[in-house]
Amino acid sequence: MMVLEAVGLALLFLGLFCANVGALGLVRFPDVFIRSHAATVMSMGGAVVSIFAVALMGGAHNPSFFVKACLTALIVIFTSPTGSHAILRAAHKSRVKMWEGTFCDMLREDEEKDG
Amino acid sequence: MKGRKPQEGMTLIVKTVSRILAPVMLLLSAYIVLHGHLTHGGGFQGGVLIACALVLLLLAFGVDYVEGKVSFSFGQVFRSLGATIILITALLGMAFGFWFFKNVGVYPYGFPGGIFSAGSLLLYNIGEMANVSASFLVAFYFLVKFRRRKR
Amino acid sequence: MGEGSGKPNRILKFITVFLAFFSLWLLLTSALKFDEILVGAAASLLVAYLTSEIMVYGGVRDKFNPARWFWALFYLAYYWLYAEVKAHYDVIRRILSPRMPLRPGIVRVPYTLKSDCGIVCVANSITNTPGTVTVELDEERKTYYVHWIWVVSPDPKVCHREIAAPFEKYVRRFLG
Amino acid sequence: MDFFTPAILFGFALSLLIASYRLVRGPTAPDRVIAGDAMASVAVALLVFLSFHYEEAMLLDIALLTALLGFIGTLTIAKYLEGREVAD
Repeated sequence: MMVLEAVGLALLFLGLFCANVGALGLVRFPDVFIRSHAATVMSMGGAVVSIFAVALMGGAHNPSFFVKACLTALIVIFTSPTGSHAILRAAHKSRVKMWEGTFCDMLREDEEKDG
Repeated sequence: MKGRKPQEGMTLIVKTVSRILAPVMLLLSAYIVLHGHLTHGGGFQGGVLIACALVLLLLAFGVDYVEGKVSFSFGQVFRSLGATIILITALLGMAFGFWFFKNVGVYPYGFPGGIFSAGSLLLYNIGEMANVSASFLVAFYFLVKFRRRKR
Repeated sequence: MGEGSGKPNRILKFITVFLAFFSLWLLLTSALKFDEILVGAAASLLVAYLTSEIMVYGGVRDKFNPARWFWALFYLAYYWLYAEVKAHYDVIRRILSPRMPLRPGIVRVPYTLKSDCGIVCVANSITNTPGTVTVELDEERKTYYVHWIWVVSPDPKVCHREIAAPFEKYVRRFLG
Repeated sequence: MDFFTPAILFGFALSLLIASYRLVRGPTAPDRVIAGDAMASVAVALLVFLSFHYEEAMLLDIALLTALLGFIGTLTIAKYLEGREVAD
């Protein structure tokens, strides 16, 4: 059981690294759309990997803990991208200003073509 | 999709995910209500979670879809039913010769820590779940209709 | 949706949803006592009766096909061990480098899937890999609009090859 | 295991602290919602870790419900920002 705990601990520190780097990107990036990539790093690499790591650490002694924690991770995997998609669609519809260096915006082009 | 009248509800992604998540939330609320005497939680929390599942469907599909499934008058009837169950549970204590709201064993007690170990508290939780969920839903319907008429 | 309109299909759907909910209840309580099983069966029967029409669209027969489950497991392994790791490495490198190489933009990505669940699975996979986020979904043009952190080329064919093709190749096998 | 617990808690707290800069400062409303969503998922991970550390199974249920209810809040704010009524 020591092996599972060691693997879980290593994964947990990897998840913490991802969460901190994602938070740093949330501060550094210039507009909403680019910041959402950093938020994805935070919720996927940070939260899901940490939950899975803790599930491995606790599941060595207690299988029901493993199952419930994996269920929590599954719900985060389902809901996090959907919320991100909904909020970015709303931001694009309400014309939040994009960064000056944006390369292209096909969605706005198509909307203007349709009138 | 564009250039015509705006679609009812949100995009296909939100619709499909909420279609899968809302039944799971109903099952979780059943878990919370039925374990109300063993863990934190109970009738109120489970009822709020049922109302949240219906609000999720309301956000994703629009109010007409949800009103087709659970109508306004059905909500009122369900709410009254919950209140009636609470009243009957309260009177059961007097019927067994104790005071108002006394917890009595209307079914044989199981072993401690099981679901059937609480007496009439379980019935009370279920009645409160019905009352709270239907009340929240009716309140949301009221808010939505008031906003629509004003516009 | 045309195949999912018969009485046997409705009963089959109900049984599938009931089994899924009952196993979820057993996972939640994680205790094989008699009263838990009894109450859980009653609760999941009620919830499955109320919601089996909402939860599953279309036919239910092909959901028990073992080949599909095999491809789903294969897709999960590919997704978590290769795609996520690569995308995370890329975005973390961009965050930590002092000059922040960025060339963002919203591009068109066409798709060829048919079922709702397949479309949503690919869209959520695209959003879940850092570097690409699905902003809008157009069902009539069959196009995702994806915000990409490093636009290689605005040409839809290149975008489809770079973003959606590796997921679509496997998702088509188990969700259609 | 107990040797590493302060370091792990410090890591969680540091990431929440850095992300809360964007929550407080963010120029537009979607910035704040994105930051709050990411912080909510990290808080779920923190709840799961606390449940493991204190050996308290009830915190897991709370983590499950936090993950679900944050999603509903995000959808509500998204609908508000699109400038539409909640009902349609």
